[in-house]
Amino acid sequence: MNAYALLGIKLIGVSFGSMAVGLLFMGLGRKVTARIQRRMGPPFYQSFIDVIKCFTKTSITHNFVMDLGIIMALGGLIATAFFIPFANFSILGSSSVVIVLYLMSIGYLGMAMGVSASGNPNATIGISRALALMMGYEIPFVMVIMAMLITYNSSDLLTYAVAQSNGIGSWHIWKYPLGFIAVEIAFQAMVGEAPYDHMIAPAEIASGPMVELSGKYLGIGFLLHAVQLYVETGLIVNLFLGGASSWYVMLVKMFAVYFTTLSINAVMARYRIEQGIRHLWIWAGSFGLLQLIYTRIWG
Amino acid sequence: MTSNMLPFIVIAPVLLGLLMLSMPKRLNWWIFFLLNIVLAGVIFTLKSKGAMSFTFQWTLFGTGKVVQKLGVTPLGWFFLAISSAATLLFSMFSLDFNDKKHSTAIAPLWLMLVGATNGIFLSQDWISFFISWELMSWTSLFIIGHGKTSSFKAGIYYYALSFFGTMAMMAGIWLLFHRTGSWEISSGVLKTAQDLSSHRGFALTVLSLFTVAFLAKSALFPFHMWPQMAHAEAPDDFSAYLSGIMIKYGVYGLLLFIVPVFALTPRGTIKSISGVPWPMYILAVMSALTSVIGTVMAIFTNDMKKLMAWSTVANVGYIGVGLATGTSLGYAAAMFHTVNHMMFKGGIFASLAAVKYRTGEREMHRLGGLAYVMPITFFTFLLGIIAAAGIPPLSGFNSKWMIFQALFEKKMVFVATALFFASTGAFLYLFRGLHTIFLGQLSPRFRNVKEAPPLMSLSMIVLMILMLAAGIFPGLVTGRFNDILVAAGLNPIKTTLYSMTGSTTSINSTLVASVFALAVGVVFFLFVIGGRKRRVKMMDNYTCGEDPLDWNVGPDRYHYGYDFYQPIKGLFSWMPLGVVEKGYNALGRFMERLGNLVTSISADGTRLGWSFVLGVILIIVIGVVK
Amino acid sequence: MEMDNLYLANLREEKQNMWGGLVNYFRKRSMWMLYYCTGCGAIELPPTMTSRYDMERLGMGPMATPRQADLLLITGYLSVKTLKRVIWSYEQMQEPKYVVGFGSCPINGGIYWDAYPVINHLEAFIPVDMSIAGCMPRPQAIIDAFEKLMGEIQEGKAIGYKRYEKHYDWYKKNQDAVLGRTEAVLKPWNDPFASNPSVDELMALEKGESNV
Amino acid sequence: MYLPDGYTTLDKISENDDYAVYDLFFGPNHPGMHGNFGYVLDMVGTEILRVRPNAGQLHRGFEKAMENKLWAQNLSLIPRVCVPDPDPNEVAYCQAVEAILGVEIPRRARYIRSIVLEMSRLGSFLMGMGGVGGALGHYSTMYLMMIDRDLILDLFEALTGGRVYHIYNIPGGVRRDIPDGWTDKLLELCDRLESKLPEWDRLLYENPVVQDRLGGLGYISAEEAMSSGITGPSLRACGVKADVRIDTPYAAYDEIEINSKLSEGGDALARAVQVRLDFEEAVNIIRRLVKQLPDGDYKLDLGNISKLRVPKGDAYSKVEASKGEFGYYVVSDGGLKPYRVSVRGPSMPAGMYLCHKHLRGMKIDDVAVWMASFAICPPDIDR
Amino acid sequence: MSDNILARAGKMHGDKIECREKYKAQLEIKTHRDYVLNLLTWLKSERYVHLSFMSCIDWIEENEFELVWHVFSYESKNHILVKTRLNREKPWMHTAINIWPHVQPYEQEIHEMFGVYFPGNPDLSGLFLHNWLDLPPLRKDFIAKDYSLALYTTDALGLTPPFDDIDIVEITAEESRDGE
Repeated sequence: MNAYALLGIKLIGVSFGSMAVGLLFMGLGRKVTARIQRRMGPPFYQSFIDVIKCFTKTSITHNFVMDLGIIMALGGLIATAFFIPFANFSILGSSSVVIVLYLMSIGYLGMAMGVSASGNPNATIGISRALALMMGYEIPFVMVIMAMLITYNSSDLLTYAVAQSNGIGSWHIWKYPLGFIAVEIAFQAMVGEAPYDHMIAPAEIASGPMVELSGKYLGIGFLLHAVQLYVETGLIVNLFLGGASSWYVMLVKMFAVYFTTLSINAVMARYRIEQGIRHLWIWAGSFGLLQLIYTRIWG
Repeated sequence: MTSNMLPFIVIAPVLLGLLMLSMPKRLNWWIFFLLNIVLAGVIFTLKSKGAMSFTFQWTLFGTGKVVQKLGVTPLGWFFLAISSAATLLFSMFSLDFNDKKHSTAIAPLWLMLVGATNGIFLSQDWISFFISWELMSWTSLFIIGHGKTSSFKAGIYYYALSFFGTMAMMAGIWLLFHRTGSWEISSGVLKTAQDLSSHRGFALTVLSLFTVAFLAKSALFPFHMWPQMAHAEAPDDFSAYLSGIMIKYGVYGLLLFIVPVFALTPRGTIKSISGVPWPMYILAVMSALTSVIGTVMAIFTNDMKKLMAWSTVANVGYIGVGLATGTSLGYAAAMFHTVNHMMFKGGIFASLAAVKYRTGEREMHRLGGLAYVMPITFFTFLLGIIAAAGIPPLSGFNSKWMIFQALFEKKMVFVATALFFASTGAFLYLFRGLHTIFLGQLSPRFRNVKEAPPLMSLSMIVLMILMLAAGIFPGLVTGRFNDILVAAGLNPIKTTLYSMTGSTTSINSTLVASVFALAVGVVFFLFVIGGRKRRVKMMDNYTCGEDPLDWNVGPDRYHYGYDFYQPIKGLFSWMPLGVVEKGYNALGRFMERLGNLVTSISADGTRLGWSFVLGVILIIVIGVVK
Repeated sequence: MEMDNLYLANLREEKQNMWGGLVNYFRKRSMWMLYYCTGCGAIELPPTMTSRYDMERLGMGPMATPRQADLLLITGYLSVKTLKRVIWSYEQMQEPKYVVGFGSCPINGGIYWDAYPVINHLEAFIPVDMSIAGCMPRPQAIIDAFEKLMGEIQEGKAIGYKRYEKHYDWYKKNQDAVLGRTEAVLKPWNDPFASNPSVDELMALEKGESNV
Repeated sequence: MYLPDGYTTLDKISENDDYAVYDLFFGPNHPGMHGNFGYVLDMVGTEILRVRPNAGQLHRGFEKAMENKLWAQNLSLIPRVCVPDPDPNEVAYCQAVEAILGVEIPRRARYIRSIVLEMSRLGSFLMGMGGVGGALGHYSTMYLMMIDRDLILDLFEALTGGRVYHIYNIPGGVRRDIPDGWTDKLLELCDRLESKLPEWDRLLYENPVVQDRLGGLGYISAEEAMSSGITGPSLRACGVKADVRIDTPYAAYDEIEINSKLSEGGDALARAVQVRLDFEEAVNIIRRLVKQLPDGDYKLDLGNISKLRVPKGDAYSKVEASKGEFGYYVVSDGGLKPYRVSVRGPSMPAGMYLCHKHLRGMKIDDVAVWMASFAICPPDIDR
Repeated sequence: MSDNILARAGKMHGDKIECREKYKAQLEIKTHRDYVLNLLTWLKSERYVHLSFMSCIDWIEENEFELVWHVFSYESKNHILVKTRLNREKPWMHTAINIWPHVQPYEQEIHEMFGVYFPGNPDLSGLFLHNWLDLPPLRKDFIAKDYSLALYTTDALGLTPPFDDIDIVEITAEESRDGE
């Protein structure tokens, strides 16, 4: 029983840790974007201030589904974060990539449910866009993962990370170059940065799902994005960038992934949603498919 | 109890059903419910009685002695058990559902259908199997076309396809009989497996004839068109049965005949692709295609029952893929998904029936916001879609995970990609259903709608518990598979109450569920310590500062439900989705015309007309085989 | 009428709360303004927000909907039509919320003091926490005002929302006086064409009049 | 409700099924809305079925207020009609007054007016181009262009004392002469702006995403544009060589070469590119104006301008503003105050009429971009 | 006047119109209300395709409204002011919506601001004003200052706040701040 309690405490630590890492990235990211736009930008800890402020505000709810959805959303993503190996260490002992992919969906479902229960069509359009976009990026992503899966005959992220731990030459970037391109394009859509920021799209649907979130709901929304960043950058690092042997290397690699995304975001406009999905299918999809075919036949 | 129970559970419902045709309608449903309790009781005791069989002999003109045999195999019992349990739940649901309208004789027919179903799962010989199969087709035809013109059209459409399958099956049975000289299923399996190396052409002919029959029943490609007609037009409570149980007959057939044949065939006898015999690979591709088509069609469907019918098609695709891998993991996954699909689709159709019962609407965009007035229905639907989308703490994930593991084992990555596409797409259409029916703005028309009646709610709650249980403790279901696998000549799978082991990794579903619960607990803590919250009215919403009433915008005009995924519609325009449908429409029209012709010949109407057509074709087939 | 001073009451209350100062720090360092250009003063907001004056270094940023925003900027004059929307938005904002008036128009009507569609006293309709002089206020002035507002938040002085809550009746009465009029202010107008006559009817009518 | 011709499948859906239609509010409190304006969109799916424009939130009763103020007092009101581009208002009003007075202003004053007008145009174009970027979610362009707009405002401040509202043009000329060294700074700024153009091209106009988004959006043919009151860059983007500066020369434009290039196509991309081309040409025009700037008086002595009496008469004066033709129709009854001032803003035809035609069937994605591409400026609709 | 439009107009429309050249490239044609649409149609056929806008003037002493259509030709570069006078008591005018569809919002505005009625215009609902019950505001007999003082000032609103922690700048109707 004692072991379980210890594990529980560790997991609570991981959940707050993942939020903190994500918020730090968001703050640094805002700073980076600001520098690209030739301005000072907020302090790097700004996201923490924002989130804490959100929790001190009063908030509104439209019904119980909104509460349920928003809790389920962050809960699902934090649960996903438990399965991401951090610095070649998986706290639960297993980190199947299939679980990660599917468990992440519960976060999205919770978010979708919570915000569409608010009854605002803007939020619903945002969600329908997000889900439609999911069709665009999930398929290339899965194809690349499948290429790795048949190479290693394992779906454990830790296996991939350990397999790349022999220096920079053993990174999967070199082994699956096409796949890396596909995943990078898909990643841009996964974190919802331009040209795939359809879900938020302030000028079109006034920030989409966030439209009715206030106070602590908005705070949880921010944390959701933070944990999402943690999970998704962690996924990329474990898949392609050789995992990490220590926590700071891991953080640096994770931020490097996010940094690339932000730099593209800062100089890109937004596609129309159908253009975005078509673009994802044509580019990310074809690279992913080529990688899969290559690995299946010659890999 | 003895083996005489076997004919009882087949014949008693049929006879009672015939008897009930002249009884009061309200009483019918109670008899239906009570008999289902009895049947379920009997069936669950069968297991402990060990192997038993009941034999009945007679002489068929020109072919000699016929041995009809009913018996309990592990596979048959498994299907019998889940179908009887589900039927019991659905019949409880129907008790309340049918309290308002007593228009047609659905209960007696349904009871006969239950008998036929039991017959299919108990048959050990092709004659019994075929008779049960025919009885099932006929009764379900009349339930689907329950008196309304549009429904009857759907019924004809459904029967046309069934009929096509039945013809193929009959031909297959005759060929098999010709070859083996016996009506027994097990000998047919053995013989066909041997023939695959010696008389390959003959064996493949037999296999493909049976496959056509089973595919047609299970709505796999290219027979994926009928559920959207039949499920949508059938009585709302019957749709659950149709989707939960009836669509699985084909799966049962595949498990009964096709999969064992290939399991018994030594490796290397026939050429294989990706480690799978090529006919099975084709089956896998067709199943994956079914999944994709079902998903894409579901995404753009506006009618909630049609949407779920397409979803059923997509899920049967999953099951088909699982079967086609031919591994014990795939076999188990297919069965597991069959069970899960029965539960979650039963739950979804039950909640839709409850919605229809309370509101009378079928077009999704005319609804909205029902979660706030029908919470139990909403939660059933929610858990149903979580399971259907394959999201972890619920049962759907476990079976989907097993299917993927089976695919990874065989390195069938392209099929797996197609399934992933279907899985992501499932998320789209399921969420659409959730939003459009249950979330968003509650129309003033439905402000006074109440929760579903108690028995309906009760059966939905039971379904919810089952889904959760199978999700958190997969071993409850997977533990039952090893008998069946061994009986079918496959290796047992590794599974405990909490975890499953696949080809690439193992998964502890209980752990996943508990860490999810822990994470939700953490978030709940954050939620509680956050600032005060206030509940506002639904129309107190961000409207860019406008007062919606200034612009005559009420809740009905502030709910986005119609054409939900319209932006991505254009992306699928290249898919020739309409072609198959057109072909079937032509076939349907042809059958209808044929039916009309026969009807005009025999004044007694459709039933006689159909039997006439059937008789004619039977004679033709017999003649050909001879 | 009993007068009360919410400032003093609030200060007393804040002194008792040990977390008050900390909470106020987070509130002042993260003010999100509502993306709502109510008037011409909004033209100086883009420079304030963007690279040259960079409001974001103070932790401020635009937010799309009133649910998320803390700060409502009344950028200049307020027509009656906008007033209705501003009040709607203000009531949708979550507490604590602050209002900043730009220029002289929200204070006393400014250059539009005698214009028929423009109100003169914003303070009568919603509480204003800070006003910025000038038409229009320069970005430096805006940022200066924001920093002053931050000071007031830290000291617990920016309590307009509490005033609005407490004296809602009074604000509501003023709002109704302007927005919910049922009678003409000066002279009611009787539209001679209220029945929407067609051209033929009008012609016939005129012909009849000329004949008479 | 006003509906232009044309019956679409969306109409069919909405007629068969009332519940298929829902409403979205686009503005006034909306990040995609440029200013305080609104459209109420009746939607089917994500396509727009019908538009209900919601104007008047910026209505200040200018035309009434001007009747109650002296001729000179009105100078402080008129720049506020169009906030991003104030100077064309001043010039148009002053020209109308001068026309009724029948006076000819000094040549230097005309040149200074032209310089001010072109600078105002540059500032407004920067805001417009940034607005297109902002509507597309491409905020970096907006952020970067706003820096340069601010530099223009600095020069305005040096010249007139005001950043946004300059109140610089008065009947009879301009308020004060150009300070020493100001023109050099102006030329420096011109060089800077020109050197920035390649960067903006790369960021915005050559960006494949932007091209995909703008191409084909909101197409309008030359004939239709002319007969529905579209003016300025939007009309030139249809390939019509229409420019008030050339057609009805005012200020110093009859003495200055204007080589405006036309971008053809008539869609949003063409309009955006046209603004970019006009921007480049405006920089060149400023250089030519500064080069040819004559000496002399900067204003006509009209006596005490606050006691100005304008004889009975009426005149229409128009100016090429950044968004199109800005016109003032001024009527005087010979008194100390105008009898009637009527303002023609360039945004009304697009914002109030073309929206019905163009937004129908458009996706919600494109509304903000469409507005930005027509440079719809609500203050001059509402006045 | 490159296209000699005034001469041709005189020839074409005879005594129905009264035209003169006001300024360089700015002409004026006055006509009767019922003839305006004919004239506008003719002008459009003469390539005067651009309708800048239309405005209205309240000549209260003459008890008339004057409507002005501003028409421009991209070919001859002439700007023509087409004017007509309406009776102030029952002012109505044929809509020009069939000639220039974008005249619709202008007519809507004039209807709101002056009360001129345009039969045939499909939408004459209020465009700019909120809950307006008074005289149309741009009529000369509507005094904007009186309206503002009667509705928006401190004493009109009864502005004695029930709290003393802020000051409201008081403006009363007695305080004259007239521009003269």
